[in-house]
Amino acid sequence: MAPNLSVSLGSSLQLKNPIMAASGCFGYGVEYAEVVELSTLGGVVVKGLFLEEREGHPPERIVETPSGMLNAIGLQGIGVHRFIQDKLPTLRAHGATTIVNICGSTVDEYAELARILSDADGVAALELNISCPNIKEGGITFGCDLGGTHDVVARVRKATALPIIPKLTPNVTDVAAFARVAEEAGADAISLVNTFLAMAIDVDTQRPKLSNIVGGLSGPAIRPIAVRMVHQCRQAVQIPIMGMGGIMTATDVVEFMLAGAAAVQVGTANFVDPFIWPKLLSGLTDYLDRHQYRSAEEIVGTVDLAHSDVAWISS
Amino acid sequence: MAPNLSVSLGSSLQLKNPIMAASGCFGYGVEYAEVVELSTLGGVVVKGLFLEEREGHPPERIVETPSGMLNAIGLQGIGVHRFIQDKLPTLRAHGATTIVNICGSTVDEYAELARILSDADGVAALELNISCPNIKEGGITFGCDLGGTHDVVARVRKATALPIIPKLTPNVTDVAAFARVAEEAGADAISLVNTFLAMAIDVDTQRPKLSNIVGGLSGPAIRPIAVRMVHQCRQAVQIPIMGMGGIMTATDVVEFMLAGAAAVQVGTANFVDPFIWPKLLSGLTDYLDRHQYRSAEEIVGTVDLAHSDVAWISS
Amino acid sequence: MLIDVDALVLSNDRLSPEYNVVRLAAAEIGASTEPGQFVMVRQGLSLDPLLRRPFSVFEILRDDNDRVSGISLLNKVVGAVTGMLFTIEPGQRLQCLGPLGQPFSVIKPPARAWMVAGGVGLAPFLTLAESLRSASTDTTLFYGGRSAGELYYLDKFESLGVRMALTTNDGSLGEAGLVTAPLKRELQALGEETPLRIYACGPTEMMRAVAALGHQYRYPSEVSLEQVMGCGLGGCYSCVVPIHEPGGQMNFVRSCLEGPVFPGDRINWNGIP
Amino acid sequence: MLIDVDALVLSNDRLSPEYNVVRLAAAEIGASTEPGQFVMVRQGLSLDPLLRRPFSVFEILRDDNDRVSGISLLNKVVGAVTGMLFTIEPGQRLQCLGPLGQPFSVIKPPARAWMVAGGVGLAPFLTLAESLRSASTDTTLFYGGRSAGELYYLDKFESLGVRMALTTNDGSLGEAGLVTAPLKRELQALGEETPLRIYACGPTEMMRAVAALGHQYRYPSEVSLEQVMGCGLGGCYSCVVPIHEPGGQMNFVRSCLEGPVFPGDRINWNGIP
Ligand SMILES: Cc1cc2nc3c(=O)[nH]c(=O)nc-3n(C[C@H](O)[C@H](O)[C@H](O)COP(=O)(O)OP(=O)(O)OC[C@H]3O[C@@H](n4cnc5c(N)ncnc54)[C@H](O)[C@@H]3O)c2cc1C
Ligand SMILES: Cc1cc2nc3c(=O)[nH]c(=O)nc-3n(C[C@H](O)[C@H](O)[C@H](O)COP(=O)(O)OP(=O)(O)OC[C@H]3O[C@@H](n4cnc5c(N)ncnc54)[C@H](O)[C@@H]3O)c2cc1C
Ligand SMILES: Cc1cc2nc3c(=O)[nH]c(=O)nc-3n(C[C@H](O)[C@H](O)[C@H](O)COP(=O)(O)O)c2cc1C
Ligand SMILES: Cc1cc2nc3c(=O)[nH]c(=O)nc-3n(C[C@H](O)[C@H](O)[C@H](O)COP(=O)(O)O)c2cc1C
Ligand code: FES
Ligand code: FES
Repeated sequence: MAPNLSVSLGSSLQLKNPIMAASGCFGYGVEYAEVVELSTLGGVVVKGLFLEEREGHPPERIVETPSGMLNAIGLQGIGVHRFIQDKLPTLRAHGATTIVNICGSTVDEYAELARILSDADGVAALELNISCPNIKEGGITFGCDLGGTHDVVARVRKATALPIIPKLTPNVTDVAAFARVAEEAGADAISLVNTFLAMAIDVDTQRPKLSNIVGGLSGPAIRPIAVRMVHQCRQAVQIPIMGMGGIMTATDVVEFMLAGAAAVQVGTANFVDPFIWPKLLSGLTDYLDRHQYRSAEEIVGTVDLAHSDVAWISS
Repeated sequence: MAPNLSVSLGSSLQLKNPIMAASGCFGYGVEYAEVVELSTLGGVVVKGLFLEEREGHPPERIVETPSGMLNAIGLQGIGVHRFIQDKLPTLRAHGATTIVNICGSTVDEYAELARILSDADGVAALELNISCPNIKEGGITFGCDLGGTHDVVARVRKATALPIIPKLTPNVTDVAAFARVAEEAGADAISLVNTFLAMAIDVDTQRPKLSNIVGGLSGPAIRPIAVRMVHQCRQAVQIPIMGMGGIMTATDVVEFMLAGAAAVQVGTANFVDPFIWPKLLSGLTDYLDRHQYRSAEEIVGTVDLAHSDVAWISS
Repeated sequence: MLIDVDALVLSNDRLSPEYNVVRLAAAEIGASTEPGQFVMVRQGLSLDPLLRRPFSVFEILRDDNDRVSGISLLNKVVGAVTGMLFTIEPGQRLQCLGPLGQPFSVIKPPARAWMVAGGVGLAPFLTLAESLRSASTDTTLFYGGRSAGELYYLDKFESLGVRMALTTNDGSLGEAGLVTAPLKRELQALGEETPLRIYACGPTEMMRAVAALGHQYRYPSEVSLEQVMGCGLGGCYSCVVPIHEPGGQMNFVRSCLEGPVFPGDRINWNGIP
Repeated sequence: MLIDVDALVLSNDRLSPEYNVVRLAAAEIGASTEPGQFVMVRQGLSLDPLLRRPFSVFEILRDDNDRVSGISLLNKVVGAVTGMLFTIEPGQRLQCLGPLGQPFSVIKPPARAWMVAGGVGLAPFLTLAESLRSASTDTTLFYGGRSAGELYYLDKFESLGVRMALTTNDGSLGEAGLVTAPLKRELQALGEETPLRIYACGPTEMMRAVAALGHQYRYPSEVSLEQVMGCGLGGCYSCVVPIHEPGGQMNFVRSCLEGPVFPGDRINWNGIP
């Protein structure tokens, strides 16, 4: 019998499978409706939305780095109202499980976004982007401060009954502390990691390669750090974790799940291979089959640490 | 005329050129005496030394990751006394500019190491390793705490007249704050980055790939984050910076220097190409020539940020 | 329809130390490509380089029965992937995702078509010329390169009945100077009544100049921009171009979806790096 | 002397879907390689895979004038780099750094040499056999594989006058079972007075068993370990092996410098992952 891929991200969010598209790497989802059957994904996390439209940063907005890329898109976006009007109906029509990534300059804006989206039809959950490294106002200022993280989560908690998933930044000393604060403030789950603040300089022009000077590093380069952080958070909180950062293959999906992720998001890999989704799903199914699991949930957090300290010296 | 490559790292440390071998990636230097003329390097930072011998972690100690590697060597080492007796004379004989990377479990141990090495013949400077991510005691516990960083640096400052260079960890929210504390406590220069705490899991055995569970990520994968941190520190402190993290080519050397590094260290790249040193030196010389600089020091920190905000919308 | 083909390399013709043409067994892509569309390519499983790179479809290959059998790419070495494409050998494979993007509009007689190419900007014009000439449109190629050795496929264009106006920086073939010089001269000489469409692909400064000339002489122009592209499918918002919207407003639009071909007039050239 | 050669690939013989032999124009390395030494290889400028990989020198190639012209590697596909080595084509290049490591000691008559190889563990034994046989040492190869199709270069060893004792897991060639079975039998049959040295390379469990047999029957053994190696030159301390020091103490020693060949007795086998 085929293993059961469905996973639950808290009491009110059940996913068909643990593989979701990461925010900012899948447009508003509708761009990919011809490439992948959106309803087959565990979920679609749409591009970060503010209340209002934003033009984003001027090009260059991305630069490739070894096994990774920097981006400083600057959250160009259509704003929540146009999203609800123009994109959400299409997502709904395609049967997508839609998670909306929201971003504000103030705590009030997060709460306001949450209220507006609670009334919209077809939103499965909210991901709170308190971790975007390449905009000046808001975002990461909340994500790098325990009090700020608490405030945003607690206020959004009051504003909506939708599941809320704060997205943590890896640019902190102790990510587990942020996970705990998020849990305390009422988060249903957490997701991590957002990108690492980084920089690249063109040595010929002697200028930063990105117009925004700095940007966020994503892609396989960061995977080992992201896996470590997911594992640390798994030991710190009870709520489910959505893991991400550099997933390129089904093996990487399994690695994150063993480390403690109940579900994963895939970002940069979708740029490299937009047809990746069925490959990841069948790879995960094969893995579960091969290791005789009946459900994906069985492997969450089961990394075996007991054998790690090879007691060679005593033998 | 060939550009002048010499750089100064504070008043009492003048390097022939800005390119040094990074700690832990060049053994005790003597291993490479047949491969590269040690006296041609800006400096050799030897493998991290404790007071006593250490056996290190059992294998597996490294694992390759996309454009990077994790290591958890666990600071296997011969201890400071055997180093002074067995290795230092050879380094001296080869005319190496030797910087000793020291590591302690307590502040006292750092001070004791500094005292011992001050009396030895042929030590150009001390690099204080307060950033090794893969040992339990000492190391990174000092490096992730502003007070701890201050204590180690201030105590070592009292114990020695040698130039002291605390090596900062990137596993913190605000690396510039640590740079400032190091400067205040009397550091002559700072070096960064040490490795990023990371983890990799073998999905077949479901065990961590490293015996130590976690290890430090180095190599080109981390370069963009390291460049950003060097640049942040450059804006925070006056003392010189030794930059490192993923340097593979002379272009990367220049990138770090433009970001603000007065000198650089090269670690992982030496594993990939032990004959890299003359290539980096001639590449740097070519760059300076091509851009008509007379000395390497002229490019330190000169990244041009003025043009970064392309004012397209107003035009 | 968009597909991803792990295409066999059929041949690699090195035209110079910098330029080559790679032929690929990607019939499914060739069969549905329109002039000006592009593919996103990558090789193998290595994660460095990581992202795909955009390349115009240069030729649609056909077998002896005139069935579409593949495509070719005109490649100019500038970095990692273009360097790899230069050394690739027949028998190896290249992943090709496409066709992507908005094509050129193929103008019909009595209008004339003037194509302006600089360097590797020639790439989208062979398929365009074929389409134009099958519509019997009077077609000219203004084509500039650094020297005679860097102007390629001239016979091919001539055999399609394309009129050629060549320039080289060093004067070793055609007129000495920039390709915009003969363009400007001929625009000046043109009677107002002649309907004409200008197509341009090449360095940004060249396209900008061509768009300005088109504007000045009131002929519509279409330029094919070469923005850095992270995905090619509208997912990343990296490839944006600042555009004058009809309402007068300015906007960043994704050149992979709404381009790479744009009306020259719509672009805010100051905002392009 | 240690050198790094960007060696031309001369040929690639695929022996099976998993095994192949790559011949490389690395004469300078071949000229100074001793049996059991290795090279660290990488291909191209890509940073993924990043680190070099260790490979035993399989053959020393010679030209018609019997001058050393290169080396070959016996490759078994297990991952990224070995996969790349399987598909590499003549005309491409492979960077080879070497020769590295401590060689086998070449025992001389009247002592006999017994080489025990499992799978790709055959790699260091062809050069060793040549050296042993030029010293006229009585040499036997105990060689085990999964099936007949996975035992290679038998003719070559036979032509050197090496006595062969073959095993396969499935019994399709030689004796059915593990290679340690005939080894044990022959050790039992051996008179105490015969001087003998055992050499082993293969899976860890096999080498461990061989070292134990050597110990049991009091013959010296040399095993060639395959630790993960980050640098091959003593710089990284990744490749360590737990060793019983003469004083009884335990120590991690670098197998790239002090190995890969070690006396079987000195190794703390429990500490090897
Ligand atoms: C729609 C479209 C069609 C294209 N068609 C062709 C074509 O038919 N033939 C062809 O040879 N090239 C074409 N290009 C350009 C090609 O995509 C780039 O040259 C290529 O991405 C560079 O990759 P690289 O790995 O070799 O260079 P990298 O190593 O990534 O970069 C090397 C240098 O090239 C510069 N560079 C990177 N991307 C571009 C770019 N898009 N344009 C100009 N310079 C760039 C970088 O700034 C850097 O300085 C096209 C681009 C677009 C957007
Ligand atoms: C001194 C020495 C000599 C060697 N000689 C040969 C030889 O002649 N021919 C040959 O085919 N191989 C040889 N090996 C083994 C070879 O180096 C590895 O198979 C190779 O490094 C794997 O690289 P990869 O990129 O293909 O695998 P990776 O993608 O790096 O890893 C794939 C899998 O292989 C495993 N693996 C990685 N390294 C080793 C290793 N050292 N031993 C066993 N498994 C490993 C990994 O754990 C992983 O599961 C030798 C190793 C050493 C240390
Ligand atoms: C181009 C780009 C745009 C992104 N935009 C957003 C965003 O709007 N909101 C957000 O929370 N994360 C955003 N991210 C971060 C990703 O969702 C993800 O956390 C990160 O890229 C790590 O995953 P990956 O390595 O699989 O890409 C963006 C990433 C990229 C590469
Ligand atoms: C195998 C290995 C061992 C290391 N050992 C030390 C050490 O003993 N002391 C130290 O300060 N840093 C140590 N480092 C960190 C490096 O000195 C350097 O800071 C880091 O690797 C980043 O540079 P790179 O990317 O050029 O390797 C080690 C790194 C590696 C890969
Ligand atoms: S290239 Fe990604 S949106 Fe255009
Ligand atoms: S492989 Fe680096 S020390 Fe042995």
